[in-house]
Amino acid sequence: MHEWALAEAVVSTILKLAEEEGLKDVVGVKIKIGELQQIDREIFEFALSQFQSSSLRNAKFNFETVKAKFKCRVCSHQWNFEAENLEEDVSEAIHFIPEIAHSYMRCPKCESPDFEILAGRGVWLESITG
Amino acid sequence: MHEWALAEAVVSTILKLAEEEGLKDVVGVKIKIGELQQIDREIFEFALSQFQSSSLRNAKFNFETVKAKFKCRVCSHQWNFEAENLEEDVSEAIHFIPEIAHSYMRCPKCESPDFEILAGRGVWLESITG
Amino acid sequence: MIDPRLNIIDKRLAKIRKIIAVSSGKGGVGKSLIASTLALTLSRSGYQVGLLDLDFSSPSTHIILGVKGVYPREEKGIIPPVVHGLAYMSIIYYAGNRPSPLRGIDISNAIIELLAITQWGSLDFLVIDMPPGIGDATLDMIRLIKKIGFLVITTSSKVAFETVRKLIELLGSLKVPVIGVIENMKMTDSLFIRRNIESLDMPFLGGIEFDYKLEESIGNPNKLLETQFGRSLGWLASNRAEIRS
Amino acid sequence: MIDPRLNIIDKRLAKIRKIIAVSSGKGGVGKSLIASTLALTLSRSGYQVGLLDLDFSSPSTHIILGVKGVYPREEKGIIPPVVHGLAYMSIIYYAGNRPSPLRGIDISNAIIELLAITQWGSLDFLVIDMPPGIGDATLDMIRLIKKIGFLVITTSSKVAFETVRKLIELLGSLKVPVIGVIENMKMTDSLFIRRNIESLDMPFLGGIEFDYKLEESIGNPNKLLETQFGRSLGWLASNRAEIRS
Ligand SMILES: Nc1ncnc2c1ncn2[C@@H]1O[C@H](COP(=O)(O)OP(=O)(O)O)[C@@H](O)[C@H]1O
Ligand SMILES: Nc1ncnc2c1ncn2[C@@H]1O[C@H](COP(=O)(O)OP(=O)(O)O)[C@@H](O)[C@H]1O
Ligand SMILES: [Mg+2]
Ligand SMILES: [Mg+2]
Ligand SMILES: [Mg+2]
Ligand SMILES: [Mg+2]
Ligand code: NI
Ligand code: NI
Ligand SMILES: [Zn+2]
Ligand SMILES: [Zn+2]
Repeated sequence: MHEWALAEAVVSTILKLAEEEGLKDVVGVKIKIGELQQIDREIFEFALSQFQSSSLRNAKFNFETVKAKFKCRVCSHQWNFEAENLEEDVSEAIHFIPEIAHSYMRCPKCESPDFEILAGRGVWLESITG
Repeated sequence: MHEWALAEAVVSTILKLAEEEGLKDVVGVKIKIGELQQIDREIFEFALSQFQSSSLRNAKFNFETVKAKFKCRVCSHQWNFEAENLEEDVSEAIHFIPEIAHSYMRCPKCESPDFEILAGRGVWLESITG
Repeated sequence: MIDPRLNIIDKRLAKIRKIIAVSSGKGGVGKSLIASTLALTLSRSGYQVGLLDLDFSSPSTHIILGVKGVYPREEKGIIPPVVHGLAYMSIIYYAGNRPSPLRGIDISNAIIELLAITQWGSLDFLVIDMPPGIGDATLDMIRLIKKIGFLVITTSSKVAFETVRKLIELLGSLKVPVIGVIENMKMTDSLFIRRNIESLDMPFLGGIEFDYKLEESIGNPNKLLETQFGRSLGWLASNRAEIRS
Repeated sequence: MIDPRLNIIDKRLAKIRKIIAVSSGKGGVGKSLIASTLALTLSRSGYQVGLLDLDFSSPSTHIILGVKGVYPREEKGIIPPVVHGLAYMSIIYYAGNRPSPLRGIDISNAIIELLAITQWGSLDFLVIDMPPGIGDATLDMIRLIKKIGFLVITTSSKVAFETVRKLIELLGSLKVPVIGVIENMKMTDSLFIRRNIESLDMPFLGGIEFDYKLEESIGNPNKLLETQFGRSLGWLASNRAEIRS
């Protein structure tokens, strides 16, 4: 349910952007959701709908999930995120703070925890149209 | 003259890459030089020529200077580097360690030293051809 | 692509009257002890107080407070559990007692995430235990929390003071409020630090003596408040208007 | 785009017999004092010694050694000046006494630059004074210097030990050599640290007592070596094979 807090951040950002761009009515919103954080899409969409505002009345939300990818800074190996391999409490910790991955995951090739999260982190507002 | 140390790094990298790619004879080398570091091009090219190796006999070097650009993390303002505005010893310090810019430069809009060096840092090997 | 988290931080902190970053150019000067004990002392005086441990690389306040077996509640964000009267937030809820090998970029991202999702509610004070130095965490506090004030800790040593001087110089030049400077672990009556701080036009709040019995009280808040250290800090919190106002 | 600097670091360090990173999970445990004094002590025993201050946010070794008025020579790279017998390198040559508000990415870049352009020549020992914690500098040392060994410093405090335990656990799991652990600023005969280190299967090298006179010797290498602290460290350097071998 902390999806609610993220949804509130998204709505604030849309409203701020709409004002900056002089849009009275937002009709389209593109959002990217990083896989790493394992956002519950249903709760997230419901939360978004709860922060109604007149300028968002007609907005259609488009969601894209971005696969999580890692790159090792030691051996350059790249790999994908596999949620199934994680214990539930680890998965939950990463759900709240994705960087916690560094405490639990290692490069599958050289065992280093010194890796970059290349993609799939966080929630992003890609664009709005009016 | 610390250009020599950087040239040596470039040549080592070319030779390593040539070996990895199975190139016996390197004919073209593309190098990007960040403006921020104010590399003395003449010394740098001379130094490169001093690290001769049989596989580099016929190599033609192509240099491109990349303008230095900064972006403030506080107010998002972007600006370019202007070497003329710096005292000589500051300029020299940045010549050795570009990050030292954070001790001497501020965002021209909000005065913050918390800025990103977007471009124009360091020396990069872009590609080699054989 | 816009990071929406940055737009909600102000709102998450809106109902906090005063935010105190306990900071220093240097490690080991007593930031964590002072942040924890200051939070406890303010709470015992009847204020609503939160404590946020931002030293992700070497979190310490959970050891000082003896925090065990609590976890934030998830409800429209995360709600810090109440520990010894404090709304208490730390990375240890998520990292446990494992090492957190985080680079600056990760620290910055984790800080932003925590600030964006933590629901502190109404507080009189939020005390933040900062990591040492002028790195990502310090730059992010300056950048993201407009109403922050820095409580700067030094020891009596020249080595510590030199790093603190740099921090103060930076904060001053950016017009970030410095609540004041505390000289911790004093062993002599030397006025070296006090004079230097005053010559920088910064408020010197006072000294706290080296307390040989402090270590025995670590993990036990009641004992901590009863130590000479706890009483000195309590005195400063009651008598130095800069801290409360 | 390839960063050529990464390919020359091994060569720049090729003629150094032993590289010692003086490190800790925590600040203020005496890393800088120990790194400086260890370098001096080894140098006085006839070894060729370099000292590299990698705590860019709060460099301290120049204050401890009283370094003034020297600057590297530029010759096919940069050649560290010799200070009290040590090949000495620090960011202060470039930042002066100004604050260095560097994020992790900048620290990492600056470290790589220094390693790529510094010509140390032949040395028996390169002692590196590390910043606290497990951040960019520590991760870069592990990543970039294959032959590094960590000399880990803790105090007797539970708070310090907990952070040191995490550092040791990380180094152990990565098979990075730990030269040993020193317990600094001892005030009692407690065996708490020693037992814990030994139970982690790490070499405990010994304790150094809290020295009330140490502060007076800061800035003066000869005096520093004559203090009780200097003599204890000298004894460890002579008698603990792990340090020299
Ligand atoms: N006034 C004091 N007297 C005695 N010991 C102290 C005092 N203040 C702090 N300490 C001790 O100093 C060490 C460093 O304190 P800590 O709060 O962890 O510093 P920091 O957070 O700045 O790294 C701890 O072992 C702590 O118990
Ligand atoms: N054995 C000791 N006895 C007394 N004071 C010490 C001792 N070791 C270090 N100190 C003091 O402790 C403080 C922190 O030391 P420093 O070397 O700067 O730590 P670090 O580099 O780990 O942050 C300094 O003021 C130093 O003089
Ligand atoms: Mg990462
Ligand atoms: Mg930068
Ligand atoms: Mg601390
Ligand atoms: Mg130090
Ligand atoms: Ni959730
Ligand atoms: Ni040069
Ligand atoms: Zn790897
Ligand atoms: Zn700006």
